[in-house]
Amino acid sequence: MIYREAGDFKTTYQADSQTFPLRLDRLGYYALLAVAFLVIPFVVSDYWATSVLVPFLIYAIAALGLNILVGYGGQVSLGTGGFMAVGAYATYKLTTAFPDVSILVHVIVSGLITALVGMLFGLPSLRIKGFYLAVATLAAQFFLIWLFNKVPWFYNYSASGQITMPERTVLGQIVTGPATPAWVKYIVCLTFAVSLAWLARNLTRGTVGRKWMAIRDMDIAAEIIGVNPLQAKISAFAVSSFFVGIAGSLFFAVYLGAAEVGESFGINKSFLVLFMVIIGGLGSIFGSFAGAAFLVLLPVFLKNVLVGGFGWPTDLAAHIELMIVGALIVFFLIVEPHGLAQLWRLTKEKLRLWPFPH
Amino acid sequence: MEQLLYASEIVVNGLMTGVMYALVALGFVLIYKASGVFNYAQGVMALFAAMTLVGIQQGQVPFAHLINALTGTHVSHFGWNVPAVLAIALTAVVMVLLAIAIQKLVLQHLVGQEPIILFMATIGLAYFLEGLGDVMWGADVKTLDVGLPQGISDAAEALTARLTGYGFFIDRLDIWAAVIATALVAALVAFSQYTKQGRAMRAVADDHQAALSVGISLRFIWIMVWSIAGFVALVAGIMWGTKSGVQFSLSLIALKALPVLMLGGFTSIPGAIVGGLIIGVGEKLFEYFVGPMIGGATETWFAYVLALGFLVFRPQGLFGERIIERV
Amino acid sequence: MTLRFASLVAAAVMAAAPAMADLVVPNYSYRTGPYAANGTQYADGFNDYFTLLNERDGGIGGQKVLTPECETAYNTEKGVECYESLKGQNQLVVAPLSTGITYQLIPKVSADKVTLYTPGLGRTSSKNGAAFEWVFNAPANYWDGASVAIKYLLDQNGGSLEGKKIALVYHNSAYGKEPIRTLQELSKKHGFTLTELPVDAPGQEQKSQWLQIRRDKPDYVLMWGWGVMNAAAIQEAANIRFPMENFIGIWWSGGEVDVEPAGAGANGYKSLTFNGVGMDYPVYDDLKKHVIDTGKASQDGQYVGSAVYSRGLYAAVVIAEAIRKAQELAGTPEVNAEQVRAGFEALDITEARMAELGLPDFGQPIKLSCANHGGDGHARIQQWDATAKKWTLISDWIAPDAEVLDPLIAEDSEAYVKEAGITPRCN
Amino acid sequence: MNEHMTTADFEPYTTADGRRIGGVMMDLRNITLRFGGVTAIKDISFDIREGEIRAIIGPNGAGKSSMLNVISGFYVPQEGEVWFRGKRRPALRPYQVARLGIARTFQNIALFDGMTVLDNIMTGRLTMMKSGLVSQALWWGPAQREEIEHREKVERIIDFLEIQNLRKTPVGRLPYGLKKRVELARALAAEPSLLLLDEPMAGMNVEEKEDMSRFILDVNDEFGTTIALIEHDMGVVMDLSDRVVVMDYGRKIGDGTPSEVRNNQAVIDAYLGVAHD
Repeated sequence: MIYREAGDFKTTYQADSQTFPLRLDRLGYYALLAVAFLVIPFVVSDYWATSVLVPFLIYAIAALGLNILVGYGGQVSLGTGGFMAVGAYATYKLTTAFPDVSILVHVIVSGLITALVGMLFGLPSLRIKGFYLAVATLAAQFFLIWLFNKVPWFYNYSASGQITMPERTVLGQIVTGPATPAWVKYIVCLTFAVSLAWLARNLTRGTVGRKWMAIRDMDIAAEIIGVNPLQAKISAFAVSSFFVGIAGSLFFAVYLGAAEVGESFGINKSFLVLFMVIIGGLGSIFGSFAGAAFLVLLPVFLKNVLVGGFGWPTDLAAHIELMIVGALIVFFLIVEPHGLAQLWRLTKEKLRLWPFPH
Repeated sequence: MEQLLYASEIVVNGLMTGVMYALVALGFVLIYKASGVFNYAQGVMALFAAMTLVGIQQGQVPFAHLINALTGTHVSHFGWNVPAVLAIALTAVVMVLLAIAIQKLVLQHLVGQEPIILFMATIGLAYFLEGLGDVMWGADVKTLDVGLPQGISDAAEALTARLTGYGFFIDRLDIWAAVIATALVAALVAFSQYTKQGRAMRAVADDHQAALSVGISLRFIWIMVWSIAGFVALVAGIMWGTKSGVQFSLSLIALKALPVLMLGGFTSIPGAIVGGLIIGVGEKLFEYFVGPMIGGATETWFAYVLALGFLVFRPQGLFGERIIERV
Repeated sequence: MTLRFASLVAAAVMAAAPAMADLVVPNYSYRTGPYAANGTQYADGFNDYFTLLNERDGGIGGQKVLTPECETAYNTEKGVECYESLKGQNQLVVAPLSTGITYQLIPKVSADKVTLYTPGLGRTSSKNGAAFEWVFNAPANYWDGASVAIKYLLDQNGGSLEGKKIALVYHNSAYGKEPIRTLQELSKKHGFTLTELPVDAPGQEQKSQWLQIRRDKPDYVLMWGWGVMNAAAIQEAANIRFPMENFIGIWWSGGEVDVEPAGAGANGYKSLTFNGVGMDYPVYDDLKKHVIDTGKASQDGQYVGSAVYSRGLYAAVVIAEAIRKAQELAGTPEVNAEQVRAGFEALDITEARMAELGLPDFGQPIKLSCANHGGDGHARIQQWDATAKKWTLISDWIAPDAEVLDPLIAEDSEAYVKEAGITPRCN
Repeated sequence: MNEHMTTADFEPYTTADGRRIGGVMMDLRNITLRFGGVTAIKDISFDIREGEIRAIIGPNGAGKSSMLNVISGFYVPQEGEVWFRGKRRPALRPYQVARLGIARTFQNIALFDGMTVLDNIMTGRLTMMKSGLVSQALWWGPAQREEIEHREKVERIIDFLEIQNLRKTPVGRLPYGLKKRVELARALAAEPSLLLLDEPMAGMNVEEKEDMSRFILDVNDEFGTTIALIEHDMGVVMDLSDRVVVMDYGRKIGDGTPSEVRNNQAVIDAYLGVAHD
């Protein structure tokens, strides 16, 4: 009986709709947040912060965004890379045009700009569904990449088309550029990831979330009970793109520091984030984080074990790594098609009954 | 007048390229039709097939790199060469074995799952196959030569020059690809119309439950369809491999097939072919006439935008029937 | 679970850490992904030269050189991950064979004080050492390449390209776009018309571009390609029977893997190169004796002597010389990254020194200074002989047109100085 | 004015069990609906009055569900007019029709399987919830207050339909009969003035049917909700409804009180007779 819900009664509707209805969950969550904000920054090595945690958090934001669209809204998108590019280039244009405005504002505005672009490319979802829509969103992916590559205004006419993030500070602390300490990058990304996860949670437990899920589960019935499909789908695209845009912005400004559009935001990025969402669990906020963790950590882990541990040649290790990742994806799907989040739920249910399985 | 001639040359070449796209799209359609699986791994299967073909042809030792890393030996080749026809046959056998393995290890355990789950499984499969291909045969660029000719067709050039005064460029490989693709489609149609297995395959495509109830083995059908798709992948792999060598990027041709599928529909073989031709011609014409005005390299996105625009106005695709929604 | 996982990774990372006294020159290789074919050969050449130094001379100045390999797959994120993980190992020089990764790392190396060495690639204006303290791109850069190609064509045409048509087929990326500015300037100066034909990665479908070339009949085609794009372009050129001797690629479009798929059709194709080709250099005798025959060659030595292998080897030679110089300046064989930077800046590889190294006339003399991090930028032309399956050098060293290039470099590095907010050095 | 009606039809009256029936709420005039070449509904006219329980019956394929779909705006008829509360209703999207206060259930249950019972019923109130995206994202005052306000209303319906113990159960796991009940709850949550029920008792056993009948009567009685329903069980129809429309092959063949319809020869021939079941 490690994990229990008996005796945890709710007396108000407000308490009943909170994020972690179980006390144990809630405590665990606060403990995790405390460790993430108060312990990790002091103990984490630069390598772990910049190469593992920062990309993990940024991908988690992107996965959250895509999960809102795919997992809650039921609209499959393969345009994530393109939308991340919008966020990145928006940040670059904004911060070079208005260097005195706080970079944090620029990041959020970049998210809003991406939301607008996302709404535009979301329009076809009213007519096109399922895999057809997924392929249709590739039009956004390829077109946006082409646009950022082709129009010099977007990269301030630099010779090679690369964009480089200048140094910016928040409250006197450097947060972008090469001189940024690793722990600052981590804290910036963590703050965004936690706040956005909170926003996502609020949206998905209320009216908006119900509209999205209604459209996802049965769009015709949803429309007949009064859900405006245009509004629901477009708002899902907007919110999703907002998240993805912020992820793209952080990816460029905080993580990489410089970017080339086709390389950093290509089609592979779209697939990668989609994999995270599916492996993590559709329609689950925890799943977005779990999926991102899985696909960011696993390759690093395998690389370090195969090359560092066994001393295999790097190329052989990279190929074996592909095979292992592929096999694990298939394995997970066979064991639990609804992703890591469902696996976690089932584990918790088992724990609740433990040690009395009946 | 000259513009018109150029445009016609582009149309002809676009049609040829379209055939190549259709070849890849065909593999997607076959599997989707018979098993409802959107097989993301189709492109990687083409790469894997082409790598295997070259490996067998050149007598490479499979897994040589792995063996060397584990045992410290230095093996690489058996020292023989296998004739092209035999190598193709052997590769086809490998693709059938692969189909059986996929059925046994993956699909069998996922029967009845939602389409997105099956799609995801094929993504895992794509990762795995990509890694497997590299581990088996190495990641270097391989030259694929099964005796297909390449380069400008003099006959076509001379003929068009006599007719119009301007000699068209037509690649001999493209002509061969068109011929082979036509033969392949004809064979597939004949197979599905006139053989017992083919009819069973169509029955499954129409209605899984009904097919099961009359005693058709779904397992057998799936293996068969994946084998056929594997063979189509091999043909596509040979064509594209001959064109630009066998290397990693070969798997990316799948991206060229997706807009074709959007246009033609995931379930229509004629759709895949006509869709391929439209995309092939469309993107080449657009690149020629509009490309220079907006900076070129439009071919990556044009096909998608074309297919998207088309679907917005006709959501059921080229050959789909009008969808009547019911509640 | 997380903890155990973390400690496992940590243990794995630790296991690979070298003894502090060794010289660490990591090999940022890519043997997977779309550019694996080229990356593998380069990485082999890079490894083998350092293996040779270790085996034959016991390292540099008595210090063993370690070349821990990190797979980047030509992917910027993986490149950054490699960089961060190798940072903990006291890497002396970072040499990623990728313009994309180079751009990521330029700001980082300046902050971390590590030398970034990008021979024949990367950001061209990093030639200007006043602006780019930590970046070196000797012996040649993309703009040098563009200029040398045009110079060569001028020679072929009796000094004038007036009224000629030149088409540039380029990889539609940061790398491929590099020469455009230069070529535009040169077209103004020499009166030729320039047509730009972008090819999107990966670039196996180029029919549109080559149909256009067939119609427009440019006198020359230049190419900035990489990976499968090279092979596909050469094949398409052969298909339309474009005269191969009028088709010139940048050095990255001049490997065996690029021409071999096109078979006999590729005969006569030319490319630039800033290093010698073939195995007629004394160094290969040592390589054979100490590395290949002892089974220590990278990847069993299957690519020894190829064009891309030679370039990887050349990069290793320059790095080794810089380290040697650094040891000399610092007066100790145990140099750190900052001292190696000084070594690079004081680098002076003379013709005699190249001969001493067993590589006579393999590369041009390189003399660097505070302001000049890019060398003289000379390059030669090599031509493919499809029957003999080998490259032949067909020109002597050609100097680029400084008159055109210097203002461009000044302009671009000024933009960088402004953007990064640094004060130029070397006054 | 509608010519097949006499003014007497508009007079409100009180039924034997004391329910008040008002004027015409919905008036369908000469509706014709085609799918390609197939005519599903051919020139049908009838009305629904405030507060009444109106049944539509007919053999399979008679066009009953299509009729309901026309009323709920899912199908737009090629010919004919739909009048609602004295005004001609233009061709609206279904969600706009829902906002006029028309809610419905479906023949083949159309619940949102991925959501809990509570969330499903809450979707019934979507048309009334006004707080914007931003205030919901931040979950501050108005959004939270609104949520609780509507939750209270929904809880009343949950009590009314006796499904308190199922609130947090995903509907996908419920048995058929309960799903039907949840679907009714969702429709009721919208506080509709006109409730359309498409075969609410299909596939139920006698007991469940009795429960459902009771709920329908209670809804009509307590909330004064007008109800139009399609049902196969003639006994239920005759007991529940105030007036009945009979359809066959897309045409109307009878219209009137249960007893009138029962004695209509055309209806007996076409529907109750041997021709169909």
